[in-house]
Amino acid sequence: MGLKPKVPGLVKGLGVTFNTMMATITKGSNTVQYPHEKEAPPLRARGVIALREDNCTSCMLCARSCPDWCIYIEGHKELAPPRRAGGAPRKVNKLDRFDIDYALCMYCGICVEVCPFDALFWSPEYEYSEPKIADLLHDKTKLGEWMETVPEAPELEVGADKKGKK
Amino acid sequence: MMLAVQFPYWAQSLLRVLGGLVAVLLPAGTIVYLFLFKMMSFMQSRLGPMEAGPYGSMQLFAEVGKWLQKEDIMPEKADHSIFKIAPLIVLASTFLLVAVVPFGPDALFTNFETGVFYALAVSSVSVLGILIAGWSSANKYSLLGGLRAAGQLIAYELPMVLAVVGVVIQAGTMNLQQIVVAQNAGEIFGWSGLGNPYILTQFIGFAVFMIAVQAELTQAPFDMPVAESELVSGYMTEYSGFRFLIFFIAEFATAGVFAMIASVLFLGGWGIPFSWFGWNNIDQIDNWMNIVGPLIMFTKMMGLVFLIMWIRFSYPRFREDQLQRFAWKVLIPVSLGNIMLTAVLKVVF
Amino acid sequence: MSQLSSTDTPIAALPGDALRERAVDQLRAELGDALIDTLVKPGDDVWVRVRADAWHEAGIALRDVVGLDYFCFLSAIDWMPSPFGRGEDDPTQPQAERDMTIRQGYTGGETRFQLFARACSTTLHFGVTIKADVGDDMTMPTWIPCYTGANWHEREAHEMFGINFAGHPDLRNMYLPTGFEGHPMRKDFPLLARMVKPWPGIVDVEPLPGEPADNSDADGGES
Amino acid sequence: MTMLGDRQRLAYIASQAADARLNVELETEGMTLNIGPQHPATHGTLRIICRLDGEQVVWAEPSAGYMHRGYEKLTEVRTFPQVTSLVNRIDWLGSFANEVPFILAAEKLMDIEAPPRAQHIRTILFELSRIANVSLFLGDLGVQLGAITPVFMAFRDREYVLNLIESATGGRFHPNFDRIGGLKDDLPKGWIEETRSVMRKLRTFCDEIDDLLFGNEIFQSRTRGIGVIPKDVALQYGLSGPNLRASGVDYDLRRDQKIAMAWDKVDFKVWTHSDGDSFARCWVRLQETREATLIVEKLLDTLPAGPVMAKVPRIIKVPEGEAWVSTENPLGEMGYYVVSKGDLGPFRVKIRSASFNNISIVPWLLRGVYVPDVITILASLYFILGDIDR
Repeated sequence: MGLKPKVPGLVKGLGVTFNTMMATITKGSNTVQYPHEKEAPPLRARGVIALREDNCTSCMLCARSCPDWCIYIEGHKELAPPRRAGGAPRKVNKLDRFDIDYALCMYCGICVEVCPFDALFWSPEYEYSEPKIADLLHDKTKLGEWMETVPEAPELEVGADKKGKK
Repeated sequence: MMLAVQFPYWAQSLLRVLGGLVAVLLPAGTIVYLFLFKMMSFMQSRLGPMEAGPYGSMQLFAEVGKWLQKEDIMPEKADHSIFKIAPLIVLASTFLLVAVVPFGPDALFTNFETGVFYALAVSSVSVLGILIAGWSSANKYSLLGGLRAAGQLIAYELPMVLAVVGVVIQAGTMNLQQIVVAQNAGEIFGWSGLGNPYILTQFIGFAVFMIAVQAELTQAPFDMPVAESELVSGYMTEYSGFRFLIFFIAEFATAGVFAMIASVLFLGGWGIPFSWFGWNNIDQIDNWMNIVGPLIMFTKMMGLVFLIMWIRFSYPRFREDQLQRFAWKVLIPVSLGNIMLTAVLKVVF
Repeated sequence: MSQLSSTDTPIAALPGDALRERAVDQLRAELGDALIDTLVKPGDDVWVRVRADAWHEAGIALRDVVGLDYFCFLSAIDWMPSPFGRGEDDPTQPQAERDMTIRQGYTGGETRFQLFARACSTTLHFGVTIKADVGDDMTMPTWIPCYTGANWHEREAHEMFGINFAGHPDLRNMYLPTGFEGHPMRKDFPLLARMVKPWPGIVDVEPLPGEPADNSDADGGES
Repeated sequence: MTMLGDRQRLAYIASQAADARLNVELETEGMTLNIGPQHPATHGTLRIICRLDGEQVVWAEPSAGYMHRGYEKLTEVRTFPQVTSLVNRIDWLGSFANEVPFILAAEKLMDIEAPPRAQHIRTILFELSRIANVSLFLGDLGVQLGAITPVFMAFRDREYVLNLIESATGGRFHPNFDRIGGLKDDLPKGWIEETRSVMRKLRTFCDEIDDLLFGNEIFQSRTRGIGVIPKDVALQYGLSGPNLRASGVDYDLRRDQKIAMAWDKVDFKVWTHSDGDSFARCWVRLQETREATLIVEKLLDTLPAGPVMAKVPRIIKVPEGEAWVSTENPLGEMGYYVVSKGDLGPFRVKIRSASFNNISIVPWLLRGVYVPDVITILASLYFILGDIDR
């Protein structure tokens, strides 16, 4: 303040744009040339849901807690060989169909949270747009493929009480 | 004079037409790429077009190709014939304007004795085009835009003329070529190292002229006729494809041509101070100035367009009534005072 | 920038229940027996219910006597339980029996529809939720003379619940197209998004052939 | 007239004055101008029907509903956890802030309280979403007034905030991070340091906007004295947030109510302005963004250790009752009146969104202004379409 002469706002405005221009020229821009270079989304990013089919027991919890009704599950019961020799054959639920309609999904993550058997995971992958809306229905094979892209959960910040779930 | 004499009349005319096209379209393209695509992007922390050609240099051609392919949509209730003519009138005013601009000692289209008068007269032709574009579109936003444009362009024509009068008084001529010579052959208090570019002696006139140019070009902060956030591009709302392209070219070509005229009037045009090479008048100038002159002119023009665009990308816009008030209550009295001062000083010195 | 101002007011005392009690007393004094029921939850909020014909006077009293200068919202509520539940019924089965008794919330009530509104005080930092039963004629006095901002809220309540506001200048539809039939926020108005397709959660795991279906959900595979 | 109170009378007189001013001018044939539903100034699909006399607005009426999604109805068919993912789509620019009051209302009904660490992180994310929301406003303001550069700066710096929100919650726009009883997860490692540096960047951004827009004489001449809302009228219409504070009402729900958030743990300034015009509204928002960055930093300093989730049953059934919780969201007072019948889902949720009230003043405010001022006023009122229509 004090003795500093008052710079008119009009001049200051010109200064801001000029400085930004100089910064862009010398330090590079803040944008990313998308198809050529990509920004890695954070580990927690909710990009696409991956399915570990072996863990799924077709318990229907995810389908029932989905607010958008976009998960379709069909399954049947099967007899599996007993775990110990001589035991009775076990009844297991076998998954026939597990579809997520990404055209309806609103990426709330409730299904991943309610899954009691660790069969659903979030992957930060985001490039799966389709020209046809029907192709956004991912079946269990495709959902299984996303498993490869699932990252480890990030470490937690200082002061966090428990280890992160999943 | 030396070059032109060797050609028959039709060839001269052809050369002039081609030269006019180059003189209008080349600066327009450069302005669009350099300032609209790149400078604006850099001011906004981004890179601008990068895909078409190296550093996006072919982007403009891609855009032109896109516009040419687009359907020529015309509103049903529009006045069709006038609707079609309007962009052409706007562009025509640009071409008429460039006709009097001198690019070198001999590189000029016409050597008009009343060049300044002519330039100021034809520059307001574009108002007609804009007004009828706004009216014939049969769109309320366009109508508002057209009316605003008419009001604004007429209001700013006046300070522009008055600002130029100072130059005319000082140079003692209305011939643009003579004004260039007068500046470069002139001297300031006996020192001729810089010639006498009128930006130094006529600074008030220059400032008023540039403000008026900004308003004539409907660039921010005077872009209410276009005002994309309130009038949705005003008089251009209903134009698409080819016709919009013409408006677009006209906008930036006019920016270039006005910058040329400003550089002729205030920055010494194509010339460099004559004392550097020991010239005294126009006949002594070497022939190579016919090649270098346009380049010098181009550089000066780019500098002025940079100023115009810099302001455009930094400022918000005025309101229509504030703009009118600014023209009538500030610019016109200031430029009148400038004329008086110039006349007095002219008599004194 | 000397003309720019800002405040550094110290944090005002947060409202105690005494303020809420006082508001109830003031309303009772003002409205008499038109004040049907009140509920003060300590440390939380205060609810009052007034007779429908005293709705307008209650608004004036809230504003001028209790000093609630800030209008928060006005809306209505349909106390009838939804006949459709959450839309998760199996369309192939006969419709499930639901308990359709109407139970009103805090401060009770007699009618299916209730109007409720809230106004706050920006200086005393507390608010009052006020309710009123909407009679069978579905007409209530407007609150615009008390709180101008009620205008749009009443329009919304009108189109969503079908409540008329006597004295409201224009009860046009706000969200719905003109001529829309029905009042979407009423509980008996079906939510089509939940009707057009069956709930994916209905399907159960197919049992082993020759075994009755069991309905335990999360029994898992490794039982 | 005797029925009308003082405030009402003031509003009435002001509108009459606007009428009188119009009547003395030359009578010309009017024109109806539809601003919107597709118009750059309405950032969304709001339509404002204006009767014009020349360029002066004689009568204006906003017509909302082009984006009505019926959230109040939709909440009735959803369970409490599902509603969270729904309500953060109301004001999509500051979505985390929408979840908080709903969760707080549910917690109030269930009589549980989130652990202190969860409350702290909630407050931090709340303020971050305020910054994300208002910084876009500051840029958008420039576009509305014809300056194209600020909006890019806003998008540039808002990106840092969104990245922060995403790395903590997993969602850039729709975090869905708030749970009844706490938060879904704790913060990832390194988040606090990053937040500090981003807050510094955001303050630089505020300075840039201050220089580029607020100090600009053209901007000031466009906004000062335009769209003046007197204090009493603002209260009558239920304006909230910066719109109310710009009219000189010192009311901020962060400070003025007891709520299970961490705002009472820090000291912050509530900015008000006495003018009530467009400039005041914009200026208050700018100061609030600055203040929010400071609040975030102070909260990070005092972040307690501990769990982020209270003990809640796995299947959430909310006991019967009614609760009202509102918070000071970026746009103003955002509240939920939750009625529960002891079921899995709410019985009725009344969503009190700020923009709905803020925009209801438009017919009163737009009388007698010029078309360019319509844009200025709409920009300075700052509404989000999802927040009007819900």
